[in-house]
Amino acid sequence: MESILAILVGLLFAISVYLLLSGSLIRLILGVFVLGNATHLLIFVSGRLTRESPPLIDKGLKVAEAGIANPLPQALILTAIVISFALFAFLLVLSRRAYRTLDTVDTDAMRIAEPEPDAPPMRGRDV
Amino acid sequence: MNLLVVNMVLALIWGVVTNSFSPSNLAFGFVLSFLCLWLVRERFDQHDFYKPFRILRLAALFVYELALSGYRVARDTLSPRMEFRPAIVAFPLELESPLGIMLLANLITLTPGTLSVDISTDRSTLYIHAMDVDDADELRADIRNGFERRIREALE
Amino acid sequence: MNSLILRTATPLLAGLMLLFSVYVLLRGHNEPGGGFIGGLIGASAFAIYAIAEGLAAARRALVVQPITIAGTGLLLAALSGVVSILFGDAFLTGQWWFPSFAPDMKYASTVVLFDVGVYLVVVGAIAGIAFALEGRE
Amino acid sequence: MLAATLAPFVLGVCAPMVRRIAGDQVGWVLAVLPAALTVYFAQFLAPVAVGETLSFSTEWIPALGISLSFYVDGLSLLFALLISFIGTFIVLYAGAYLKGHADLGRFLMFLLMFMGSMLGLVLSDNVVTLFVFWELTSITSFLLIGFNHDKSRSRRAALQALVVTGGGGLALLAGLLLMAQAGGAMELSTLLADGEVLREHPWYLAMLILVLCGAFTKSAQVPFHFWLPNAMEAPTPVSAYLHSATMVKAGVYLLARMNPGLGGTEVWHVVLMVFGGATLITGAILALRNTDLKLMLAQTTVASLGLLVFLIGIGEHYAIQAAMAYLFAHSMFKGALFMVAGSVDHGTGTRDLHRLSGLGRIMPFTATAGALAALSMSGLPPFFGFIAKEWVYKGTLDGSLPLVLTAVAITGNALMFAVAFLVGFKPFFGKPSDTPHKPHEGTLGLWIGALTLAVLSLFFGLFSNISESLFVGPAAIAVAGHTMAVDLYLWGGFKAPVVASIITVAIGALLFWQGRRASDALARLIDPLWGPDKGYDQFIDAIIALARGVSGVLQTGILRRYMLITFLVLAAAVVLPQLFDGIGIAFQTPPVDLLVWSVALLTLGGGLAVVLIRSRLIAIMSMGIMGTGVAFIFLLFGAPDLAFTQLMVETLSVVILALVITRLPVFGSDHRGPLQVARDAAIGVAVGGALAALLLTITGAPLDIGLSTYFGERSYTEAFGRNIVNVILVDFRALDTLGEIAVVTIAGVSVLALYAITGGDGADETTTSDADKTP
Amino acid sequence: MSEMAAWLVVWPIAIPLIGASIAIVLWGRPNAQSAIGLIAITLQLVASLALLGHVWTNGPVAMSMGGWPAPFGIAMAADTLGAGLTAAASAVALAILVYGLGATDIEHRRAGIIPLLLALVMGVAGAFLTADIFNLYVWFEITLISSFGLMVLGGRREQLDGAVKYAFLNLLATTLLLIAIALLYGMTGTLSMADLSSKVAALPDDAPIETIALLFLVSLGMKSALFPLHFWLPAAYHTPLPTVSAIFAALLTKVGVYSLVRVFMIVFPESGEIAREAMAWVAVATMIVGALGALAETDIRRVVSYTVISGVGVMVGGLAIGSELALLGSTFYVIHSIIVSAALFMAAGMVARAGGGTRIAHLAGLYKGAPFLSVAFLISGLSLAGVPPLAGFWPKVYLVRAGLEAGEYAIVAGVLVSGFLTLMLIGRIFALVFWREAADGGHAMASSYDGGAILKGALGALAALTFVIGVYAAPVANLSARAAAELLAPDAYIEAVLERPAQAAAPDSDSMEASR
Amino acid sequence: MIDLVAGIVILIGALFSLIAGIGLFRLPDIFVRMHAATKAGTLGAGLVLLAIAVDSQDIGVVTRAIAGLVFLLLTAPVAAHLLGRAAYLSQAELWSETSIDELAGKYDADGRRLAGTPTSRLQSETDDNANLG
Amino acid sequence: MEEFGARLLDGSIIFAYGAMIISFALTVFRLLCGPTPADRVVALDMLALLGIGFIGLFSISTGEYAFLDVAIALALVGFLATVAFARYVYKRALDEHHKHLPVDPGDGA
Ligand code: NA
Ligand code: NA
Repeated sequence: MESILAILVGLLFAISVYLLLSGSLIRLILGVFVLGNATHLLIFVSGRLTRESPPLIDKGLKVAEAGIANPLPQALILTAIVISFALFAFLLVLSRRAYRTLDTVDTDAMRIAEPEPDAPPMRGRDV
Repeated sequence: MNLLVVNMVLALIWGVVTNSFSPSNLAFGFVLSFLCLWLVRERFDQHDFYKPFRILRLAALFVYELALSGYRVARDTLSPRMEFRPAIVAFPLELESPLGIMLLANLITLTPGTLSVDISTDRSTLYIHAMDVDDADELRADIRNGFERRIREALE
Repeated sequence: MNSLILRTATPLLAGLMLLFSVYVLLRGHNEPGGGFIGGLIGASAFAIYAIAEGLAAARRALVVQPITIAGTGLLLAALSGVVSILFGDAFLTGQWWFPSFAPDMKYASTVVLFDVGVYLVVVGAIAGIAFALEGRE
Repeated sequence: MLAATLAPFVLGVCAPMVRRIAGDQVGWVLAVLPAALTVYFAQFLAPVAVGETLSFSTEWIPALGISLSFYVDGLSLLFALLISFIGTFIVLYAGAYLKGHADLGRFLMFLLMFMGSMLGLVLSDNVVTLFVFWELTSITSFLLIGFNHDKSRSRRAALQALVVTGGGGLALLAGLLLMAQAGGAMELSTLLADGEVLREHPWYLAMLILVLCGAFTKSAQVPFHFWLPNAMEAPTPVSAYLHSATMVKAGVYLLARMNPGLGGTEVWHVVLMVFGGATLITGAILALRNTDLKLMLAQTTVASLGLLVFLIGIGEHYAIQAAMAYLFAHSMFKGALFMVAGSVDHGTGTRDLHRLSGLGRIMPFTATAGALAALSMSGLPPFFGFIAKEWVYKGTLDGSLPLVLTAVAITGNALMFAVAFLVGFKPFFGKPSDTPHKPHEGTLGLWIGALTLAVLSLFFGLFSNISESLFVGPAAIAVAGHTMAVDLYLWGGFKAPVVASIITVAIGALLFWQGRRASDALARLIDPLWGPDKGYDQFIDAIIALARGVSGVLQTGILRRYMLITFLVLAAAVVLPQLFDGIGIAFQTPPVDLLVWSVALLTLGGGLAVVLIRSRLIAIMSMGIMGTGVAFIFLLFGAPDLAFTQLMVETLSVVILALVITRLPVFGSDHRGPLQVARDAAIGVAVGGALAALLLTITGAPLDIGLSTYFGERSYTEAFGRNIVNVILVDFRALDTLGEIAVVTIAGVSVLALYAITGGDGADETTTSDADKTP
Repeated sequence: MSEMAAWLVVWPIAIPLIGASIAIVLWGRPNAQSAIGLIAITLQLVASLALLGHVWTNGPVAMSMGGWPAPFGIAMAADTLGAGLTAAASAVALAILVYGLGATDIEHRRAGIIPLLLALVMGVAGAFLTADIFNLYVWFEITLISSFGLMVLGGRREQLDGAVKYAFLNLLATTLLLIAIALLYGMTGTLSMADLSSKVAALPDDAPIETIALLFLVSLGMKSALFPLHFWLPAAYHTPLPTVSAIFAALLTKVGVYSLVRVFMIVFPESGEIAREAMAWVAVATMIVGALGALAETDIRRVVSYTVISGVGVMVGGLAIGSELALLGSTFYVIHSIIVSAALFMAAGMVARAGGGTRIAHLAGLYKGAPFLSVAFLISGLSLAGVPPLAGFWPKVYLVRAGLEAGEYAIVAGVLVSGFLTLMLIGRIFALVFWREAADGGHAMASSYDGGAILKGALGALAALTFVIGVYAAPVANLSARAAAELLAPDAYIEAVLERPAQAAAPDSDSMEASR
Repeated sequence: MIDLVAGIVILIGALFSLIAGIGLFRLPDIFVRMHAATKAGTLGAGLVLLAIAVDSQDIGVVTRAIAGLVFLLLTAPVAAHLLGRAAYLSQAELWSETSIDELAGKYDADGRRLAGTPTSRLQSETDDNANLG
Repeated sequence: MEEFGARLLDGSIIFAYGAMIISFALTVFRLLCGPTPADRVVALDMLALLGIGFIGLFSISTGEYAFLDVAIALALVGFLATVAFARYVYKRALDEHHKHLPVDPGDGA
């Protein structure tokens, strides 16, 4: 089972890399989303897979049965999902704000903070 | 008054959902529902008190119509030649309360071959898309005598 | 949105969603759920409410600013962790009470408070973000 | 000893305050300290003269083995006395020279700090401490040269000095630390006591080169000689003190100090003689070429420094004595001459040799000082300069190539002879000339120092046994590293050195007579040539061009490039080790499980659609589908909490995205050409493939689930929860969750912050809302 | 089991957390928030100094969160390095907060700068004090999200532009960190750094572990702004408010460097050969590229940004050498750099204000107009260049010595050359911006602005600290020496974290019960 | 017995889901397709929930399943209405067989206000929604 | 009877899975082909419904009713998403109505 998902994880990473390499703000956002999902799946697979037995302690039992799904990666992923979501939401708002302020979604055209050097450098003797 | 009943009903639902009818749990459910209702308090002020019995009757009608709807949609969808004639029909509303109108529109949507598209801004007309219409007035009459009447009864 | 149907259905739906969210929060310790999921459902309720009734109504419904709710939640969670110093335990050690007067309540604990804090944070922050997005053109 | 070193710093910090209190008499007040220091150091003369050495040590940074240890032997004592004694007069001189200047207090502060640094440098025993003071001299000198900071030339000169000496300093640091490493000690006294260890160490050459870099830059040896004349932009007290008497001799001091450790090898001899000789000739020629008094003096200083290095390079008995004698003589006559030049400048408003003459009557004290000092410099008896020159010739004649060495020395000395007369005599004799100011003699402070030093030049020449036993002798012994007989005298019979002296005087007199013509001829010859001063500018420009080139390539301002490089690095990081170390994937053919396959395909399909489809609505929806697919995977593999959360989060993300995207203009145009598409896809596949392979390898081995077992055992019994995942979140690993909700809250705050102030420049902190931007 | 002393590990994060939450609850009341901020940071400073004192006398101290012992629960732990850096960060944060209160108008404070600053400081302290690798990721994210908020505060065009680049690249970096952590968990089944230490040591040093070590290098290297992953820093650091730039420069990259040290000294002390080899070269390149970048820049705030990068190279260079002397140098450099980077950005902010802009070509005359600022800038700048007797000199001496000792000549050369370039840079800036008169092409000073008492106080405190640490270096040197020794022999740290080192796998529940 | 009932319910639900899919695929215009999705789709999902309620025999599960069902029935028509209106406003083409369109021309120029039919009450009476949304 | 019931249940679950997968494919076709944005939103809504059914089936077939809550959550958020997208389409329609601005060419047909 791990093999299918490992390949899926790889493909999702490939997709996200491809999206992140585009110069468009919206595609970057999509890339971040895919990257997050790929990462969460990667954590999931790293914790090994168990079909269909959630890590719940059944009523009447005091300790968990053997063979349940590994709960620790699940908890880690939950934390990670929440964090990614918060950051994703911020990125979205930031992107929208950046668009409204900079009037472009093309990151190649975002050259306010790092403009093309306009003046020649101050030379050695010009101090 | 009105809100209180809703609140108590919600508290009961809480009891059902959490599977415990002990006083403390119900009290907690009451407080909880109160808080939830309080958050959405604005919209409740206009509501009319409605009677549980009539609601049940309305529900029965709805289930019946729903079953029928399934059959008709299945028939129309699967028939090899599409031999139905859709239409958008205006239905002049007699109901006045928003809740009533909403219920009517939703029931119409959920039942066979009809779908509420929009309500006029003055709440006088409901526009319905129907899947197979021979006579628009017949459709209007059906609704008037079916759902609309039952809803009026339930909400009076 | 200017839709009578949506606006009439929304209080009911939002109320239901809020109730469900608290339910999910409270039973999270034993079944799938918990503060975070509950919080997301709660936030969804406010999102629906805001879409249907408009931002102003949604803000009125919350009474305080969403970010204040989130701050309160965070404070609650932090304090529920610090409380254990009074009992000589480490930070974030759960403190449990088993009240005899309400046996079906089973227990009250700082762990539950912590989860409530999580819930409030998620509701407040997500609602805050959604409102900010809705509010600014 | 520590107090003596630190006192100038402390007083220096107070100088501006003293200035405010004492007004223009500040020089007299502050000069008390160097005078007291002179007395203090003088008390060591007697013990040192009989061969004692003294050590003083205070702990500084014990953890690093660094102490403030000081070492007094003939060499350091000679320097310390010169520094404090000449310093006394320089402080007086500065007080008079800059009388009424707004920043006199600040100037004296730097000057005193420099004095402290210089004292620390020559007295330090610990290599690191030595370096600390070494660098301090560079910094204080930077501040002093740039004192007239409103002039571009001053700023350039200051920066140039800083770059050259600072750069050399860093090399010195490496050299010193190499020595410490090789010799296993941080104290120079220990390191130099057993020089064999250093000389035979494999790092010898490296440490030698590094130390020489430090010394040569500081002492303005060819090819680093250019900064010193430029430093004459500084007020004259600085030139007199730093750039003749003291700081520039730091390099010479260093070489002399290192002689017992690093000296004596073939490389040492050759390098020092070649560079020293070249510097001597170059400096002397350049001195004659110039007509500005200060510049001429500066160039002769370069020449003298060359001569000193040259002598240390010869390193024989007389050469070392000559070096110390010449150093002693030079400090006196050059200090005096600089002060004279400054006084002339101060009194007339010009330093141009051709515009100065006949000042002798108007400025009698200055003229006397100038004449005496010039006589010493030109090496005429009975001045101490004569003895020094005689010993120079003794040294060169003693060396391995006596004729060549002597010829070099004669050339240099003859040139300096001419310059000495030009500077010390020409302005004061002949007809009074027309100068910008009406000439007048300066106040006491302006001539007392020069006159004292000039008189001392004569005094030490006449009483050569005093200089021999108290100053030159102990210093020479310290440099040689072993005892030797030192016997200085004015007249030792008509021998080879005297002949050399006569030749020197003859050539020198000729050059003086033809001074103007010689100068013009040299100007025609030299000026068009490329020189290291131009080289310095080219060097700076080249570094800046390189810097801009590197930054231009790397910091393009284009996020896409940044991402590209980042992912290339990532690809290399995940692909290469697996490629070289081999991958240990245990690829098991997955069982045919329709549900898993279809859900995986759903996820992949959603992901691919995000990339491939150009409609933004569908792209967002596909994103949602992919997220749902992931949720289903969680569901299939027993993670309802995750599925639950994933669904909620993914939907809310999609909803928020839909809210946002309505307001974005068009779906981002992906203007990648086919080649870029192929490249980016290849990078993506490389990263994804490598991570997949890694994941397969890792999951091929069993996992230790001890942690989860522990949680399963305690979740209900100790934490009272049946949902283990939730118990981990709120109890076992509650701190993660606490952090997580902090992230969520702060995300909310950040969004508010993003909207709180919308682009106004009304902020208090105007940052880059630049007035500059309007052309 | 949790004496009050162990709480000292918690307070440096709990105090700013509570402070931040209260400040958020008090949303829209900037003056109350400011008071909370001052109180919280002051208390945090007190707590972290107490922690440092405790660690100094008693050795590493740890507390298991929730009473669940590591490796099962999360332990917060402090050794000399962690406690020392926390104290340094806290002290500088206090100075920056004071500066910020003096420099920032009410609108910016209303926009939430106080809770964001508190959160940032909390994230940094958490990263310094956690002993759990996943928890480290969480602290990184707190730091990141609060830095996002701070970055955009003010909403000017270049801020948003810089923030876009900063945000995407840094998000990528933390995600890569998460990936590395997940894979490491997949191999070892544990998250506690103390436990990972032995688990990783037991694994063969083959492709997977090498790759994971490299992934850590890439992700943390990105956070630290190591070449060639440093782009985000010059793209963004010059855009926010000077207060914000100052705290970024003081703390953000240091967290990355600290984590590199932690990960490579505790988790991969013996493995990750390729990563270590790469680290040395990367460090050298970073030093040089940073220094060159600074020389190429024409905007004073960007110049200062680049100097942060070259400093990162120096610190990582020490880690790459890995000897006690080198780690000593790195630790000393981190502390120095926390102070000096903050001071330089503060000074740059005041320069921009006084000179009416940030373009070096147009700035002039500040030596006369703002002498205090000039001195503070010069001291900070020279310390950065490693000029004695300022704080930046000592780490340089020790890194050079360590490099010579270890035969890492490239690193030695890098340290020296970058020092030379920095010296040249500072000299040039001083000559152009401060010395030069308006007549020589610069603009006249915009006003007689000298910063006012609060700003001067904050900047002066840091500049003075730089000087004091330089002259009276023994305390910081001793601290760094101890930190380095502990890094090379982390047994005490590991034992403190694991509480009972021998019993890793499932102790019987009775004894567990008793221990809670 | 319970299994039997649950099985039948699932079977019917599955059929509806299939019908909804087919309908969505082949029906001619957006409104007609919505008939299929809203009714058949909701029924399909709802019946599965009902089957859970039947099958689980656990009061907690039953109530939750019913709650889910109720929620579906509440939301589906609202969603359909919003979509239908949006589709109409965005000038989705009606199938050529559509006989009557009494909605034509009833929206005002900016699409925000919808007039009633002439037979209905006067617009001004309860026109309180105009400024909202 | 019991046995028949159990077999029927198993059979109908398998049938239901198949039906849902077919329906899923048909829905995806509609999602991709539109033609109107509203069509896509309808398809998405349908997908959510299918998801609910799917989770329900999964819940029954595994006997693990913990998954039921996920189905309810999907109902909640599916509605939310549909409302949001409907709004999206609605707003764009309104924009077109009174601005007659060119639309994003990526959408629509
Ligand atoms: Na930084
Ligand atoms: Na540096």
